[in-house]
Amino acid sequence: MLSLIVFLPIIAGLIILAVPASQKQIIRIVSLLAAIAQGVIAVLIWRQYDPTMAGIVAAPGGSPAGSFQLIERVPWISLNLGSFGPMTIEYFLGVDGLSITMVILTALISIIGILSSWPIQKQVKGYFILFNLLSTAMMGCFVALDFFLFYVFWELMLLPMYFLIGIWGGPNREYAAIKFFLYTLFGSVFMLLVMIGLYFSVVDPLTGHHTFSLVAMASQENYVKGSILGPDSVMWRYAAFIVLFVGFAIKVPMFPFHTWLPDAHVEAPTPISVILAGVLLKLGTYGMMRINFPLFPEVYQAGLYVIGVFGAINIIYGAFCALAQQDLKKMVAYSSISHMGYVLLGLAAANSEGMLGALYQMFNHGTITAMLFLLVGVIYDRAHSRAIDKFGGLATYMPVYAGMVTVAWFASLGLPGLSGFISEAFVFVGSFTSPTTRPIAMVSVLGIVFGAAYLLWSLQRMFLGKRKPDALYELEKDAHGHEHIHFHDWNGKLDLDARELTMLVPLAIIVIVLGIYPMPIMGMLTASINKLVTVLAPVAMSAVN
Amino acid sequence: MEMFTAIGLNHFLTISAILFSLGMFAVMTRKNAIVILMGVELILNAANINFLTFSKYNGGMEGVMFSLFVIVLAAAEAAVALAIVINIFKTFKTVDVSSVDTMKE
Amino acid sequence: MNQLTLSIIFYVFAALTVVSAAFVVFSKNVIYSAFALMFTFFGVAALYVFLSADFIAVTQVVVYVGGILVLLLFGVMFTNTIMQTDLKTDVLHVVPGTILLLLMIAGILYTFYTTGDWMPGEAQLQGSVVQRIGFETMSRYMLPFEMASIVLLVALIGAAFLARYDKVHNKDH
Amino acid sequence: MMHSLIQLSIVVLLLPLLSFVVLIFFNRRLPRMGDFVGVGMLGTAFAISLYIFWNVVVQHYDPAFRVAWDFTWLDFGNVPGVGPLQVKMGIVIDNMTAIMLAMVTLISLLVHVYSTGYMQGDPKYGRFFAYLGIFTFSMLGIVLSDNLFSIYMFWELVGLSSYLLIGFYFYKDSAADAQKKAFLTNRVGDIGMWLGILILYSQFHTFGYQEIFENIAAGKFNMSNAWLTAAGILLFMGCVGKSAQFPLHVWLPDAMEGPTPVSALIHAATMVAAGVYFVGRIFVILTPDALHFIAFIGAVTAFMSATIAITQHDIKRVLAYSTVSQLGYMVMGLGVGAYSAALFHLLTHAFFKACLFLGSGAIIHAMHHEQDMRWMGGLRKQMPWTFATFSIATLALAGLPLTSGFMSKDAILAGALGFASVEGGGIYYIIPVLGFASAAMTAFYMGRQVWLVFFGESRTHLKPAEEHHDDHAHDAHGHDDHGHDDHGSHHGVHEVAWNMRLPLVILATLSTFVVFSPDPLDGAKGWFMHLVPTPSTVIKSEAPKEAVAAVGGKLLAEASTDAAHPAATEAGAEAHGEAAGGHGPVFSDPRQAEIAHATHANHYTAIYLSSGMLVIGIGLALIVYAFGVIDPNRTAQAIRPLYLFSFNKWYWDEIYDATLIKGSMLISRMLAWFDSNIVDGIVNGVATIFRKIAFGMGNVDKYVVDGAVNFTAFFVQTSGAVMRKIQTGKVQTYLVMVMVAVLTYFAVYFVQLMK
Repeated sequence: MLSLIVFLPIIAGLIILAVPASQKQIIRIVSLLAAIAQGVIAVLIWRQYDPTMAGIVAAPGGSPAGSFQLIERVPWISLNLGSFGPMTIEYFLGVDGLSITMVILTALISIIGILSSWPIQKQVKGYFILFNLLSTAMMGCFVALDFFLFYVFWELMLLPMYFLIGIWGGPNREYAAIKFFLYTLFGSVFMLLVMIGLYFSVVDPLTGHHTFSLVAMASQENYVKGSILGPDSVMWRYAAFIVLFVGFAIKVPMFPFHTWLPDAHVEAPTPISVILAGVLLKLGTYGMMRINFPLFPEVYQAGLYVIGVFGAINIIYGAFCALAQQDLKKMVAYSSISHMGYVLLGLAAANSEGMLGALYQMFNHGTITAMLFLLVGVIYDRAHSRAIDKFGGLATYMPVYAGMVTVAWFASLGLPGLSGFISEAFVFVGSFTSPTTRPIAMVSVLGIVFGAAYLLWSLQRMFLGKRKPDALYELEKDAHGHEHIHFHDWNGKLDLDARELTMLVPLAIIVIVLGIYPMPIMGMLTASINKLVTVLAPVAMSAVN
Repeated sequence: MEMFTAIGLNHFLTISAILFSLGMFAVMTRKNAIVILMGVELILNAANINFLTFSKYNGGMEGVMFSLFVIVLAAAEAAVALAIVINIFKTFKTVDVSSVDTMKE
Repeated sequence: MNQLTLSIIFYVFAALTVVSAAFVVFSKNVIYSAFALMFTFFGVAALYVFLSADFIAVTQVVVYVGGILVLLLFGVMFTNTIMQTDLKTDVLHVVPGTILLLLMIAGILYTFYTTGDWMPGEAQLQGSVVQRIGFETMSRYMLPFEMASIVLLVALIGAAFLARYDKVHNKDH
Repeated sequence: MMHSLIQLSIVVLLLPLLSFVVLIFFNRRLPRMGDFVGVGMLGTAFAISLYIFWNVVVQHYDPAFRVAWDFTWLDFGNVPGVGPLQVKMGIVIDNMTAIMLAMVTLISLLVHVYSTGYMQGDPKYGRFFAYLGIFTFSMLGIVLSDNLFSIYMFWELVGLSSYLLIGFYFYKDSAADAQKKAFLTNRVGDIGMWLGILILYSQFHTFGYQEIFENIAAGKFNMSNAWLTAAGILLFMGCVGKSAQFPLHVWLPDAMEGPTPVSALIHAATMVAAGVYFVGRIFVILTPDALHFIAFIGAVTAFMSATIAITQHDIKRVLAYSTVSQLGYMVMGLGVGAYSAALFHLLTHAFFKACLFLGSGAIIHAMHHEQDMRWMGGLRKQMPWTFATFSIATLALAGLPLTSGFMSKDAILAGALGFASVEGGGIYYIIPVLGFASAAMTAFYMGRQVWLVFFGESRTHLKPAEEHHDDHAHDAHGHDDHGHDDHGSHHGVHEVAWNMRLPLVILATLSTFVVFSPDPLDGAKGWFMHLVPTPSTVIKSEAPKEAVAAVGGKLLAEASTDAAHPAATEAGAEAHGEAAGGHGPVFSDPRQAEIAHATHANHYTAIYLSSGMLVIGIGLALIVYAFGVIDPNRTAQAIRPLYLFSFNKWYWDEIYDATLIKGSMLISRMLAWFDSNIVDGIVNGVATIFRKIAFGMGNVDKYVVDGAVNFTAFFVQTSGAVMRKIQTGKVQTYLVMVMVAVLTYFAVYFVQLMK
């Protein structure tokens, strides 16, 4: 089932390969069908998921079967390395509470992404093939339980993303694409080293051989004493943690490594922005929760304060930078940085409330930011500009659009009743409850105010008040004296059209429903989060050592 | 003087080295695909000289046999390569390899 | 023939080979290159004789001069319209190329001369080896021989196909 | 099994939400744009609330009445270190809830009815009722919540509806500014409140009031007492934002940009009172230090905004500052421990202030959106109903005996006096002094307002033509799309229609004393003070201080007697003329007991003093405006600095603009510059350096890209750039590379041979 959901888009890509490039509509429909099928499978997985099984580490006895769900495990690559013994890389998939929501999110965002790719006219065939490849890679990352497999998917993601930004992007797209590529490649090169180090340090208790299995790696008792990353090799373990953390932090993106994000977003076409912010950023924090922290819990415990400080910097720094932006999309990009800061802060709390808030925030940020970028795309399609100061008074002339924007903007600033609030609230609850991060949490709440400030200010400048004298749209009076809006070269519907509503309304409904009653998503997470917190707890470490 | 008059192994090797390098030079620098092919032939010839030289000074038959196969394969290679060159010419209207760089994209 | 005569003949052929090869490489005119290549092949064939491989030398002349060179000339004819007098070809990066060339020669020769315990073995090849070639071909090198023939066949078919496919392809458009 | 009252309250809660949902989506498809939906739903909600009120207040008539119900909202499972953890949501109904429920739904209903007249003809008429619906929903949520988490949620939702309603005329820049300001200022308060909630949660892992109170009472608060004080003050921050207390009061006057019915409902009667209600809910966990802080903030707010109200010209702005001032009273009342008095004032104030705002709305409506009092006058003949109701409400606000305002304000002032005496005088007397001064000023500016608006001759013709533009800075204007042409003419002034008159009459009726207490001089005899007694604090008090014991030694002795023998309390209370004293609360905490006692003692002092202040205030207003003994303009010139200080609202807007707003923008621009020039600049700069190096190597050109932040990154970046150049697609180039590599190998090999 997991293989199906991972490789469906690739199958669609192969089908598209056989379709002549001139049949654009068929290409789009094939992609959409694959994405919808993926969505259906995601829903089936969701229904079938047993929220009482915790995951994270193997069940007692060392087998993942009692802990993870929908496991698929076959040997993939077997090499005999002579004195090193047999090297096996497994095709090992499975879900637990950490990944189940991400799987659902990825399926959802893929559908939205394909819908929003509809208007793309340039090299449609190539675009959708790459898009499907990207979709597979993302999904694969979230369900892979073998480090090597994870790494393969992780790297596989870069390639289509590079081309999607570099070919279908804006005027400065090559710069942005290269920047994105090098940044993330830089992060993953070191991951490879750590991965190999881990391989030689960990033994699967079931087979007695070295393994790439993340499940085995997550249990500290599987580490060989005296190996490079074994329990007594303190320095190397710190180094490996930091290197892995930086690799994932680039993806998040965390403060000093964030500059690729605004560039990539500004240049990327709307659907790619949606995917990038909706799913890709989550991979960073997902990687931390799945790999970085459970593998090196004692380093994690030592670094809580630092992680929290970086989270707070992200929150406040991102908010301030967003406040100063003139480009709406750049503002939204910085708001992503700010919101991912909440995730980091929640992870630094090291308790269930904070972790749960962080994981829930990952899901909510995915849906909310997808809305934000779609809405930015709407105005960009019409006016070919995203300058915040070049509009004014749009709410009068595009009421449905303005209403949607209001919902999305308020969701983003964390209004209760919308899903973003609950996750942010529990991030704060967790980080305040933990004595380590309490001072950080007290500073970070300022982010709530500044978040509201930049969002409301942009809302006011673009939608409220009257048309600015140098606005990018014209007003025409009809026979009845009513004013109508008019864009220079836009022949479509002025307010949101049916396709845009099809994308936005389900997201808005998700945001509202999960804001009122979050248990459908949250209920799946709790067991895993509690398990994760136990695994990461200092007590568990000292028991092993 | 002895060195120049007594024709020995090194003399042949030197010629082969020069031939090889010249062939390599042609392959590396010339733009015309056919001249490049000629360069390849030179390289093969250089190799053949080496084979035969060592064969002679070792007394074995291996080098002779190999050079024979090399000649056979060179013939095959030339045939196929020329067919490709002609195809390239038909597609690009030139045999200038520097303008045939679609691999770049 | 005494040693000296042999040496002189050797040097003549060696010079012929090297000079004509250089001409092949450095000439700007493709036709000239092709003809110079013929001399190179001859020179190499002569050197083969020096190496007691007269059969190979004959094969060299027959295959290279009679086959490959003619093919190359055909290639030149095909790819350059007769009317187009400018058969010159440009040379890329002459200076780095030449430096590389010299370095290469120097490197190889240095290796030969320093590494070489190229002492001649006790049993040197003497006289004609045609008979031995026939013997070896039918015994020890049976399999490679067959494979070479298959490769030749495949190459021929492939070459024909490439040329033919091209025509079909062109008709499509 | 849910209590039937709970079920009904859920219905009450959800009806306005339903109204919102129906109206926001379908208002254009419904006849009359669906106003009947809003009015009908609110009518039903009010009827049910009235039933709840009847059931709780009249039938039970028990100070300890309490019904609660909750459900598991979030289940965290078995949390390590905590055990099974659930977040519950629930509803609690006690006397205060029942009263607030009735009050909110009543005023909301009246405002709905009123709006059918006031908002008629507005293109977004239907949406207005939708917004009123969501506001009412969130307000009821605040009232019914049984835990801090849900109250925080509804708190922000109220902020949202306030945002939407203030910006109802969002095409006006002033309205768009005001709505943003209101939301952001409230958010500042909210983060304080949120931190307060976090402090409590971090100790007890629960949000429920009841659990928190029990835990604190059981002494399970493990952090120092300073943290508890901080928690109290931080929770109070929420009230500072929402109830527009100093220093976050600046948004409320600007919020008058919203339609007037909104001002009446949200910015006078209900939402701004939510802050006071919330502090009342958490009253028992406030430490004495926190209470002192609250009392001072309240007193300063009351005084400051009263001084500002004196000089304002805009009729709604005067009322807005008076609202701030009255909210200051309530907060002060809570701070000094006069809990029931403060909440009583909340209730009475809601009615008369709503009446005043609706009345001013009627005036504005009749005057064709003229809001400046200088150009009104003489309206009592044209608008007798409005005049009568407005006057009653004014008197209630000023605190004339026989009105409801008198009873509640007097109770607060008595509490302040008692508090000051118990706390040992000195600076604590500032609080009652400020309170009484504000009382006098309230009487003065309300007298001024009534006189300017209703008496004398009409001054409409005096309005200069340019005035409209000059006054942009501080004048709030009505609809832009109609009414401008009518400026300068008053022939259209006439009484408003019945649907706007009826709410005025009802509210004016509710501003009289009979509704609340049989004795016009003592609210404590009424049902409210009986049903909402001051709760006992759950804070463990430290040993009584020596100074306090010395000053109030006698009182302390009495108080401890009170605690030991309830009968003695009754006797003591009766001696002070409190008939209902037998039901008076019994405090185990000595400080609270002292204050309660001192309050009783100061009851009549407060009455005399406040009546005196009233006389001074109204007398001064009459002298200045009615008899013309003192010319206000000349006086203003004489004390110009003071006048300007008051007229410009103590310059708070300017101060905030210069410091916080400009500061934030500056920081944000600096950080954005830092981001694009320093952080990104380092990245790009490094790239540039390596690009240059690469140029030097002769193989790298303009396609070199940046992207690396440290040495390894530089390496990757440079080689990436070189590779990019090398990937020419030409086989020959690749071959050259191979040869170079081979030669390099040779070189290495030779070097090794040499050795």
